[in-house]
Amino acid sequence: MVVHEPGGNLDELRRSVREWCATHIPKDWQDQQRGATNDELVAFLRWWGAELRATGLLVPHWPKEWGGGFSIPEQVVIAEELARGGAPRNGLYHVGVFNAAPTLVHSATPEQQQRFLPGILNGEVWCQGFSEPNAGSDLASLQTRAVLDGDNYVVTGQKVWTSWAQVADWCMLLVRTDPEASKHKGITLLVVDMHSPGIEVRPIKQAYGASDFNEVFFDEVVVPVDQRIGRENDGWAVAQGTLAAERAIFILEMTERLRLNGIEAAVREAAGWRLESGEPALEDAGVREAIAESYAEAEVLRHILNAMIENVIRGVDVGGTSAIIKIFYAEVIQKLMRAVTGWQGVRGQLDEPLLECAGWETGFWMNDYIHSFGHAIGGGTSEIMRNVIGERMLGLPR
Amino acid sequence: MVVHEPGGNLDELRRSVREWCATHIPKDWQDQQRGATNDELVAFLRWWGAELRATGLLVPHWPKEWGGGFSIPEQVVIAEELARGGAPRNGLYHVGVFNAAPTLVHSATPEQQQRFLPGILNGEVWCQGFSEPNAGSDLASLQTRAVLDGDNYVVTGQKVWTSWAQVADWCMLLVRTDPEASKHKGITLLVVDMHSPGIEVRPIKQAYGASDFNEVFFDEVVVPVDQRIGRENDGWAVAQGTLAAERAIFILEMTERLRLNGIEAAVREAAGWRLESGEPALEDAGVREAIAESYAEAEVLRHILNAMIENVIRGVDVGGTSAIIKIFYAEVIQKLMRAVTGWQGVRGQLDEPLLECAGWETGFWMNDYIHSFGHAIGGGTSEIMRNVIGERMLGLPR
Amino acid sequence: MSLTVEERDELRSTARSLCDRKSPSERVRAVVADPPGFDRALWDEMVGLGWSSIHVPAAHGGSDAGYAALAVVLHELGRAMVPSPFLASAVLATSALMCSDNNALASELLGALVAGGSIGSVAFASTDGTYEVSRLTTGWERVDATVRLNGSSGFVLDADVADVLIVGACSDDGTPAVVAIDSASAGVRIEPAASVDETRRLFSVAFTDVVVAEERMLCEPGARAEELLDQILAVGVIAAACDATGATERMLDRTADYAKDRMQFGKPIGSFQAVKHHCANIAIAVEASRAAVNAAAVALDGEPNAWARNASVTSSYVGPACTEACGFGLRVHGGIGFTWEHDSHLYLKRVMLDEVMFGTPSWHRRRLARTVIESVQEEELQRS
Amino acid sequence: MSLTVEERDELRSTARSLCDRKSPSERVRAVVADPPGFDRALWDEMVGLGWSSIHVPAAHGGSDAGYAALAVVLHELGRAMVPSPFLASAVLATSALMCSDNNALASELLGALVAGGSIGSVAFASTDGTYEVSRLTTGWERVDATVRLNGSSGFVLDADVADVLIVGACSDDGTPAVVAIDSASAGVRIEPAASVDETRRLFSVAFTDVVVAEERMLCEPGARAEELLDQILAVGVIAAACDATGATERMLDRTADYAKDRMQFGKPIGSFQAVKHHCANIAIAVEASRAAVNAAAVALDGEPNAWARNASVTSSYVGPACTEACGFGLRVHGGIGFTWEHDSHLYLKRVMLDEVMFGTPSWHRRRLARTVIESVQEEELQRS
Repeated sequence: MVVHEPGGNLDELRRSVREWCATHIPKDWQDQQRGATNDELVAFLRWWGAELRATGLLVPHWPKEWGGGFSIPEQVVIAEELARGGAPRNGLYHVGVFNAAPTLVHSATPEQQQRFLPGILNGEVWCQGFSEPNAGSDLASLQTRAVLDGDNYVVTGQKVWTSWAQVADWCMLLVRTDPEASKHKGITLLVVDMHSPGIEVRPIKQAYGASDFNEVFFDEVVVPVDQRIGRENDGWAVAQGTLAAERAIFILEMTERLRLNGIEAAVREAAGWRLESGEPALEDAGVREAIAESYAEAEVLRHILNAMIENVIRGVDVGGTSAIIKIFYAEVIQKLMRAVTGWQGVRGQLDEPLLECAGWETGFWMNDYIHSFGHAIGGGTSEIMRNVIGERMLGLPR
Repeated sequence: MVVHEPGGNLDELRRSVREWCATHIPKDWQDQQRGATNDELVAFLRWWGAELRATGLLVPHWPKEWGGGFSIPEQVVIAEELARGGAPRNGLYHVGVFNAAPTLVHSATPEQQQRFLPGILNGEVWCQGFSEPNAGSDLASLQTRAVLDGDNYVVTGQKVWTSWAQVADWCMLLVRTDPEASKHKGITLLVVDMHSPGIEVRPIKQAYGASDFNEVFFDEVVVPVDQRIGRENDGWAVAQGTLAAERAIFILEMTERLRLNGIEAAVREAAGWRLESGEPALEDAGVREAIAESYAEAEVLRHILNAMIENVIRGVDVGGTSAIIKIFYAEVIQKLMRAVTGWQGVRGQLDEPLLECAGWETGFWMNDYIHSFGHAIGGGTSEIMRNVIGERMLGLPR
Repeated sequence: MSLTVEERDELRSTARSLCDRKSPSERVRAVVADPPGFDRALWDEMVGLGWSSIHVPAAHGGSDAGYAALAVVLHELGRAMVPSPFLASAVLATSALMCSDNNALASELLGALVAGGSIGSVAFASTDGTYEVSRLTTGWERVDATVRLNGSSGFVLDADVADVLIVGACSDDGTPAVVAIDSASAGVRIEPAASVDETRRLFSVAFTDVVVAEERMLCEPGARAEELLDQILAVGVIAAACDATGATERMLDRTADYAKDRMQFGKPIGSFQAVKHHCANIAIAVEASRAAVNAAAVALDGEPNAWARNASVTSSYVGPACTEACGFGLRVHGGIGFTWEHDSHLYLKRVMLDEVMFGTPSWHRRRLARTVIESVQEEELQRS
Repeated sequence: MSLTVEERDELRSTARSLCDRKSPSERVRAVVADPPGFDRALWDEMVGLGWSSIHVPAAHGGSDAGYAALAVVLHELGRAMVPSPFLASAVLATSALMCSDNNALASELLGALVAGGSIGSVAFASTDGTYEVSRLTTGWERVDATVRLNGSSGFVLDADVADVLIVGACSDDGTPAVVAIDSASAGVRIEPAASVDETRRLFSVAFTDVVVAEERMLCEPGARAEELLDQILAVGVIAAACDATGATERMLDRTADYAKDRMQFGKPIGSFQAVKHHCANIAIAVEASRAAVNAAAVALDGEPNAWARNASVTSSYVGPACTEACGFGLRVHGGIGFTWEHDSHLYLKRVMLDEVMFGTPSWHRRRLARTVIESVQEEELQRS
């Protein structure tokens, strides 16, 4: 049963979602999932996705006709309450729900939307094939080739850092269709069936121990032309077109997780601990200031996000703000993780089983600290983001 | 009477210098000089230079024949004891004693050495005309022209950030003698009599209130050819040739001032103060950690300097280390000043009279904080220094 | 009745244009060099435009546009580093009266402040610059039916031109009180205490047997007075952060412009990544500070229970971020930025005073920690 | 008899070449995957080369080359992330015995350690990982003419392969003692406590009525025992900092190499100032750490009074600097640096364990503050 219809009273929505979270999120899911195998993890995330779908909370930001229809303020409430309720992260469906779907809504034909969107809602897993070994920060230099052959593209090349490719049904794939054109031109966006012949997926283990990244090899993979999104050679613009609002609301949920669960976890950690001097950690001025500083930064991040969402609603360009948020988020999280590992001392260096489906909120702080480097690297490094701010927002020369 | 001859026992030298400092440094010189006029300041520094000269401590690093002759370990002892004794800084003679003299010893003819070195020892003031309004970080693009006319160069152009030009007798001046050559070529080093016709000096007031900087305008100033140091068009190499050891020992003195006087002043400041909460500042964990951190950094800086001086003695290249030291020094000082102004709160924002001849050790922390930015800018910005480390030390491409 | 986004934009552009015309930095430098240290004509014009009462309820003659509107004005005054009694009078004194329980007194004094016939200020810091009520260095006692003040307060803005002073005091038995006095009262002595930031005017105010009628109390002494002082402090913190954000935004604009114009190595220095990233970091500080102070100002129009927490959040982030940003702005300007002639140091000094004027970030973080930790512990109790 | 600069360079180059050949990172990864988690043959070779007794006086069969020489070996072992009982046995246990007042015991045990027939370790942290003597979680008492141990110690390096364990314990009345026990003694239970850094092997050691002869005490219980534990701790801090410096130096080399090779936007990424400056910052951390640990190691050969202060100075700077540097090294490698296959995370995890293994930088700063503040106050007293 759907927890709440779009378009109602915000406070009531909040109450409904909060109540649903209180009754539907298993109290012990973190303990159960700690040290889970990859298969157990995937099964758990599929179950959780189904729970969200059944309640109407999987795709609140989608258009109403496709199963969403919540206004941005409503989406904010839902994100906040999922965070507050300590919901598992929805990593498995993230690309489908937050990246692929908005791109499809924005740039695909009605037939394509009809073909793919219900699948995403119904639990098909998507992955995103953008980066390549030689196209990281310089993404536009990607070399995976697609050659038109009748009604099909034939794709050959290699992608990397592809989350969940090992279980994905579909891939949003950037390919080069015109090798003669300048590098931002000549790129096309395809939807590739991950069950096609010629695809090989090799997992990459990450520095903190998880293995949801992959290398994906394409060897003459056949992709029907009607799975091209947007025009040929226009893929760069299509891929950039993913709406900022969805990203902002996703990070808003993450920020609420930080402000509520992250800080709460840090307080609990400190409350159960004495500094080397014997002083209770929670009474130490340094520990207290660090907690307050991170709390304040999370609050400020929330304010930046809210201001950005307001601007999205008003139709103001928020490209620079996106880059600011990405940097700010990465730094706030890393600072908190570093602070906690700092006062934990050598005890914090002991190994613990991974809790992969919780992102950085695992309570295994050293691991979460290592994990936090990913935010400064993936999806555009903080250095590239600073270029974006300098060039696009401030107009500094290249 | 000279306090100690070179070549004796290090411990005795230390005792002698310490005793001399205890009896010759006026206890109240800081109070006397607080708020002094520029004339009073110059008079005081001339007096202090004369005191050092009379004791043989003005130029310990010079060759014996010119009035120095102390070994590097002896120079280290002297620098440490002047710092420990709280001696006034010798800013007025700095360029002459630490920059001009080593360059003259290294690159000038015996006649030139005979002509200029005794003057420096006897209290002539030197300034350094390197930077120009359009040649800052890109120093080699300097445009001040010198045209050979018989036995003279005729110099026209403008220099900037020239410390003590308003009272200087001589200027070490970089001029362009070959405008056709590539920019590092075609530069010549001249010694210019600052009393020559055609020189105009305009003071520049600095952000923290002092006015020892100047703009210097040269309008067809005549400079005899025999005041050229080194070969024509070889001035870039000559100016770079100033020995690293002198710089290291100068910074060593500054570091000892930080480690001893700076930290001591911070402790005294904290001891006389209660935090807003009412807690004595010196009992606060945050204040104590900040003091210890700065102390540790000053110790580490001393170790880097000592390692560098050892390498200089061994003839190892220390170019990269110089850049590291410059950055490290600037950051250590700024961090301490910021920490103290931090806990002083609004009280630290009250204005006080300047104590210019003490560099950053004035006890007027807010001013010292503003002053500290100068270290990250002057003599090559920290950004340029990081380029130097990256390119010369690590071999990274330009 | 809060402003629409369009009205806020309009207000911003009016304010910026006035400040650009009437308070360019040369004018600021000239004005602070001579008494009284601010531009009285500009101040009158600001009052005439209704800025000083923009957040005051219509009942008291104000525009009723809320603190969100006041924040816009403060941002622009900070941007132009305008020296004026705005913070003292329009923000602190006015807010104190708006929060007061003494309606008769509030009506009387707000009327004069709104009309511009009168300037106010608040003396609520100790001579050490602390705002902890228990450490106040001005005392009060009841003598017959009057209140008597003795002691002194530090860091009082624009006290020399204030007609009315709102004074926070603490009795020997630790009971705080807040009273409004005429600054010309017998026993009041005002001494300048110049700050490094020359665009601000600080004073210490000494009280010797100053007699005040009981009716000049803004509220009951004790817990309510402490709460009121905390409210004034929260408004002060957020207002100073608005000012710092404005100044830093201007520093960003000037730094980015300089980075586009200044050539070294044959290129604009802004094309070098080190400079570009310094500029980007300043932009991050400005965008984040702007979002933080706007949210805090909007919240001032709502539930007063959250004021202290919001103020501490603001202090924790905005002050240090703006100080660091202005420092990097100064550095990007190189030698020029380190001169007295250049405005870099003026921005830096102004934001540094803003950072600590109403309590250091460290003190605010410790206050905030109390709230955050308590609320986590309450949540835990609820769950268990 | 300390080494000349040339001898030190020679030692460094021998050590580096051995580590390069015998302990490349693939080998490290293979070795840590299976018990015992280190390369016994390499350890035997290191012992055979005299590294483990390089600082031991000739009287005990060592090379007498001082801690400055030991620092060179530690740096190279850190560079190559060698998993081995070197820190436990050659550094901690050996140093404890060198500092011991019990010459008979020291001679006996050092003899075995130097010859390599025996491995030692020191159990002197509480189960919480603190080194404050009063918080030790292993207790001792005198029963008849023997010492009896009860309780447990945490974070004991390589305890499972140690023949001799030197144990710091504290009696109920707060008197510390240091005793050497045979790890095979009845009542000793050793449990692995795996660390995130897989190249290190930590254990907890529980003691149940472990009986030790009085003659196995390294010194008098009480103040001298506390001093001895502090000395071992100082050696540990400085040794861990040498290790971290070596690892960070290697991270610097690899990062600079990567920045020269990796092309993006048609150029090596090292030509971009953002990357170049990250590399420069790592170089600063390495140069400063190297100077700091060398000076601290040289001082270990001199006056023991300065050991604690030097250790705290080292901890305050080196640990945080190396952690930050390795973090930036990882970041410069981009996605590759974030994979398990790449060695970046191994360096980072190793230096992070080094940073806190013998007390957090924050704790050491607070210890250092005591010393610094006291010495300023003494100086003031002298002057007045």
